[in-house]
Amino acid sequence: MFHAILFYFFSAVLLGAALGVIFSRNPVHAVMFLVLAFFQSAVLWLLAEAEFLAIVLVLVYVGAVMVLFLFVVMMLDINVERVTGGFAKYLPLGILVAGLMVTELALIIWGQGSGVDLSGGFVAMPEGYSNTEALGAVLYTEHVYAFEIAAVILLLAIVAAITLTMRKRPGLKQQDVAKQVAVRAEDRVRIVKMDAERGEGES
Amino acid sequence: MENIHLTIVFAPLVAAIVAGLFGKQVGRAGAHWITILSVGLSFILSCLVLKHLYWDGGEAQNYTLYTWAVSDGLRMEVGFLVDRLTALMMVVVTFVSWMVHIYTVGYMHDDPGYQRFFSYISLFTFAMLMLVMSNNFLQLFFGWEAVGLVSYLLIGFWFKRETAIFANLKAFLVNRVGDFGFILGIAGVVMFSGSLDYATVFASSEFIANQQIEVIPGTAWNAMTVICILLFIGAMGKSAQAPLHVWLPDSMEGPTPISALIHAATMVTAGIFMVARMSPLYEFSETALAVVLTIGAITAFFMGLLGVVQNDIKRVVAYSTLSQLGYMTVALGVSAYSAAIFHLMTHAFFKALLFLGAGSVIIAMHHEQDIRKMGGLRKYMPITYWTAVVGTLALIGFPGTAGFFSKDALIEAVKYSHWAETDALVYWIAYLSVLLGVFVTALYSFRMFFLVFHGEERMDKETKSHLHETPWVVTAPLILLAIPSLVIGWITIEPVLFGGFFGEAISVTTGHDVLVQVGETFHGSWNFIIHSLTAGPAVYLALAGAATAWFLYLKRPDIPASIATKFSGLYDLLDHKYYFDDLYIKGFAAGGRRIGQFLWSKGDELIIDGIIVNGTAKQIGRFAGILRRVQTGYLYHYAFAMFFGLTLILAWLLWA
Amino acid sequence: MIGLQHYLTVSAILFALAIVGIFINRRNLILLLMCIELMLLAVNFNFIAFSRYLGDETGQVFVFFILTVAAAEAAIGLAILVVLFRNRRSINVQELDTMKG
Amino acid sequence: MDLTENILSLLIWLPIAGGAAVLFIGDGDGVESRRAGQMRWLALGISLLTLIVSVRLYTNFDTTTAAMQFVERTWWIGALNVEYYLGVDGISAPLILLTTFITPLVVITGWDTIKSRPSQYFAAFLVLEGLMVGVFSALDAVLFYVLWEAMLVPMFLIIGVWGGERRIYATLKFFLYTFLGSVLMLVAFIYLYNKTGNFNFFSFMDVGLTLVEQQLIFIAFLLAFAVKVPMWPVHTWLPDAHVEAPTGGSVILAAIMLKMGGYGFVRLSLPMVPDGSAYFADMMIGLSLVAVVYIGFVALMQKDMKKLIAYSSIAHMGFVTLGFFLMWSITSSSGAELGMTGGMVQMISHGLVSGAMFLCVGVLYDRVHSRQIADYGGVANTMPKFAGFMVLFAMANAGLPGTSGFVGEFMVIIASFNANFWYAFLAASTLILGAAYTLWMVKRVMYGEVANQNVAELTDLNGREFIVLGILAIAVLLVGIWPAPLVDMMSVTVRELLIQVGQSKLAGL
Repeated sequence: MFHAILFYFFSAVLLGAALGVIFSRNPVHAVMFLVLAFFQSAVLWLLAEAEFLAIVLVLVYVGAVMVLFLFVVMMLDINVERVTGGFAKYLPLGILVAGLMVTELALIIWGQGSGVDLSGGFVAMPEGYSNTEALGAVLYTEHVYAFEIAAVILLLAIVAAITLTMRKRPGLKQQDVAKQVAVRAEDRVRIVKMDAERGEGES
Repeated sequence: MENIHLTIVFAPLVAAIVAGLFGKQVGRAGAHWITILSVGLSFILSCLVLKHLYWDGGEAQNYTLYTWAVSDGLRMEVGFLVDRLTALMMVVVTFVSWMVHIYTVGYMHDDPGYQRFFSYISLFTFAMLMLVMSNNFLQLFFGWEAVGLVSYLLIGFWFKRETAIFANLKAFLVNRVGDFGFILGIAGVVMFSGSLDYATVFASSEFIANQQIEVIPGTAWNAMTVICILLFIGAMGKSAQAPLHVWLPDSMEGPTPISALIHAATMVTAGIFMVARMSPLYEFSETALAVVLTIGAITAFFMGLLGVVQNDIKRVVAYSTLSQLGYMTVALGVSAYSAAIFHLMTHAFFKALLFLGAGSVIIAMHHEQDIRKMGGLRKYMPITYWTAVVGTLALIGFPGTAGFFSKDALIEAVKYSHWAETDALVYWIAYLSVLLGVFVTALYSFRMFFLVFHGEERMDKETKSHLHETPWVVTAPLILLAIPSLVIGWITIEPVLFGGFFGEAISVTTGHDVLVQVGETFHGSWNFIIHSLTAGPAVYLALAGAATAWFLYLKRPDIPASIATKFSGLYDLLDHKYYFDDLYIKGFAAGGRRIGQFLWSKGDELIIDGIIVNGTAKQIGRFAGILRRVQTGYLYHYAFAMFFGLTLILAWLLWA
Repeated sequence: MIGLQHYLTVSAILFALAIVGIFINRRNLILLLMCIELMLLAVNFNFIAFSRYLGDETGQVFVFFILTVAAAEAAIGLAILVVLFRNRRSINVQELDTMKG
Repeated sequence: MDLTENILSLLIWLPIAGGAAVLFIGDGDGVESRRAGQMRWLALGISLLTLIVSVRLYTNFDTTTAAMQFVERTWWIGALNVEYYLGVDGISAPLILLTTFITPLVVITGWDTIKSRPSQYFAAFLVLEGLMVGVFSALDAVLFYVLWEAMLVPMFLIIGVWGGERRIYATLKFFLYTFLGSVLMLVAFIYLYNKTGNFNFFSFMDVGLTLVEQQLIFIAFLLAFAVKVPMWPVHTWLPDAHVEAPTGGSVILAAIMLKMGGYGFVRLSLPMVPDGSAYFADMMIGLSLVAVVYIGFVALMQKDMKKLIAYSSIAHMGFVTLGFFLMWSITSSSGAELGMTGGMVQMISHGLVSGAMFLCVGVLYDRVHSRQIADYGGVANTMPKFAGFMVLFAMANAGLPGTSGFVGEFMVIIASFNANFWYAFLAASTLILGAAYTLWMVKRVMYGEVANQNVAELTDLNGREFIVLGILAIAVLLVGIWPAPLVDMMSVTVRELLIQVGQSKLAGL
């Protein structure tokens, strides 16, 4: 029962935070609401005994990604008023589509539409079960290849993000190592042969 | 012997390559020396070959040089067949070529393309020798086209002249029309005999003659007739028989030496040679012979007639060449192959002589070719004059000259031919044509002769003051050619026509053997002259023609003009060369271009590209143009579409 | 008893809210990115719920990967956004219609 | 490494690797830089090395067997039974030799005429060479298809990047045409795979098929190959592509890429679906003859030199397809092999002649920057050496005996006479038409008085151009004077192929 109360409470906060994300006029507020939503999710995942992912969500998402968002939002000088205009115009349509979708999903989840029984609870875990250990066991054995690829993707993201945002300012001196190494004497020094010039008055 | 053959053929080729590719290195003198020496070598060796085959009684040689390719059991080879027919042709070709080489030293003296010219004429000699020495159809076709190529190059030698490059294109294309038939004929030969080799093909000629081919579905034709007519179309192109004669007069745009060599003495006679060589095939097809005879007769008479109205000295000679080629073709048509070759040989000498004589006149006149602006040249150019006398007499067949023997024998052969019994119409067309042709020949020959060498001096003063005899390099060949033009007929008529000179090279079926009939009355050359003076009208017709020319052009020069105005219709017809050129240029050439333009703009550009290809693209474009409105470029529209789709999928999951 | 259905419902509502967010914040690129993060969160919810329901850790492994990719996506997305802002002085989506057909 | 064992792989991968190396070296600081010079020499070296390697292919080639030689076979995608399966016989070996022969010439041609991004240009040609050799030697359908399509990419870039003014239109047209055609070929491959369980060409040849299946597969193949050849009426991409392509691109396109279509017919269509081929043979002959005559007329009226030569290519390739499909019309015992061999020889010869013709136009274009016939006239006055070459190649184009152009035409005309008089009649009309359009162009471009200032300022061939044209001239004459080595290389294979095609596959059901 206590479990259920917790679940409903945190769910409510989560959805409230989500509402906050989408309706707040100030992007900074929106990010903060998003952080809240992630926290609530983490708690809900804890309730579902997925501790590892809950921690990862907080550490990685809130700790890194959300900070990044905040960073960008604060760094960019965005005209809030101009950006958030036309708020109400699309609200009915959005609510309509969302409502339709929720209805449909609810029909699937709570009805028998999908033909699969979804009403059961979660499998109880045996004593001494460690979510982290179990995840690690599959991650480093069965899915190790995908795991490596995920690492590469992250590397790629780093490289991509850096190259995208790096810019060469005109007028800034830069060093080209390849050119420095490949340089040859004749490119540097040009020996010119010419007759000696005579100054005025000389003969 | 094989090495000698190889030397004969390839010495001119080597010389041509040296003079052509290394013209700058060897210089002008180098170019003419190497070509003259090599062609001279060929000539001497050719004489040796002839001697070996005739006087020493050597066997005809037939061997393969190398295998060009083998496919499907068809051996395509390059090889030589050297029998007396070939040897005679070799001697004629190399001799005339040699003379022309020497003559060229003088004629082309100031031309910047000196080395190139020598290279070409040596190359021509090579090609012509390949043609006559071939032992198979493949090599024959090679030589056939190669001489055409060199002719193309030489007619267009002065490639800056618009008329020259028009003439060479025309010559090549008209020749190609002939070759079109020729290659089909060769294909027919291969189809029925399975071989390209002369010997094998001739051996199966009886088999071919019994085969049928359905050219038009439903009607079976005799295979031999089809093959022979197709091959003869090739000969018509090369030997300028009507209606494929149009290129030859225009080819006079080339330098005069090559007019003598290619367009009078050698290349144009390739068709005659070919038919003679193929006599074992032609003998099996009466129809083909009838076609040959008719075409030859028409050419002999009507082309001669055109010579009467021409004013360009070279064109007059060119039309006379056409007419004489017609005579040879007539001889082929009556199965008197030896007579055709005999006339070919004598004609080669005297026509080359006439052309070179004309060239000599042209040099003296500073490249003026209009005979209306000449006259009285006799006293300025004695050597040219006297050689021209010889040439003209030989051409009209004055008793005793080379032309007399060959032409008279030819006319006799027509007279006694088997066509009198088998097809009277063809017979009379041929016989009348050759007889009237004699008169016409004499008329235009002497017209030209008188207008050039006699009568009033019509050239301008400037030219007149420079008139003098041409240098020895020009006159020496004239003299050297005049000698055989006089005597060669006297010496050779007996062995060549009646003495079985050609042996097995020419085969005639018994019923066709008209020369045997002619030979029954032949008792030595002297007798032959007497015989024709008493028996035939030919000599008198020739004399009448000469007399008419004297009367019209020396005695009463006013008459021709009034005739021209009186019979203006006829004159126009002749002046426009029976409108053949107009038909070809306006009809075929322009028509072909119009077809091309139509197919291109309507077929390719409009239908295929416009409607089908780009039309499809345009339709897709139009459709996409409608669809693109959906792509607004706004992210949220796409997002909306996505979610809308998602909703639909969910709905489908739910209710389907 | 809190079970699968509850979690799925929460995630469905979360997802729908994210959709609404995309609709109404259709001018602000940053908010769009955030809404996408919300959606991914909803997806992760589903994975975890099903993983627990079926007692199979593979679902959670998937979440792990989704988090990885989402982090990468956020990093690159934000980088693009920065470049975009630098070049255009705006992140207004309505002005970004170069993809218009 | 034993060279003869892996010679085909070497011929494929050496130029591709070389292309990568050339790309890696790059242009340095521009066309004139030392680095660009090194890059050029490397490109030339690679292409020559490939040529030298391919000489071994010729010297070690066994002309007495129709079996595949120099076979290399290993798994590629095991799950789908796809193999890396290479081998050559008398049909493909001459084409490979042609490829390795033409590529160095193209490299030399582009030496200093390509001003922008030369390294990429040379790399594209080297890669293309490897891919083309691959297509000619692949014996696995997937390998064949992959290389076949990959080939489009460098050519697409060559036309699209270094082409003329309307290059985008031309390159897209080229790409779409050829791609559209070949996709259906893939469908046919997959169908055959479902029948046989692997992609081996030989199992495709052995599997029994009903007539309807064969007809459909034939049509699928036809679209792929007819576009490449190109046959009327899917030929209109060719003039555009040629006109816009840079000289080297035109040469490769005409000399080798068109041969892919002809090669496809003999390698795939005929032996895999013999009954289908027989069913459509009359149509193929009809289309070939239309190509010869119709295109001959169209070529007559072209105002653009490259377009004219492109059209003449179509007409000449008509002889190839004519020769291939004559066999069912020939009732007598001989002629079929002659036609097939003639078609093959014509492919080689056309590679040399049309390549040379395009090079000639390229020589003029580099100087005057115009391809219009009307912009020239009297070129022979200022460029005598060039005029000699041009006339020679024009004559070869018109099928003069003694040049390579004659050999194939002669064989095909003779074979077609065996089939039907009118086939031969129409085919032989090329003697007139070919001479007409080629020599008319020569007349207008080369002869006459110097037409304008541009022509007056022309300089004759430089050393590089002279070498390239000279080598091609020698090749053209050599094949024309002594085609026996070429024909011998093919004959056994062609005979075997005819036996194979003669056997109906319907019985195998």
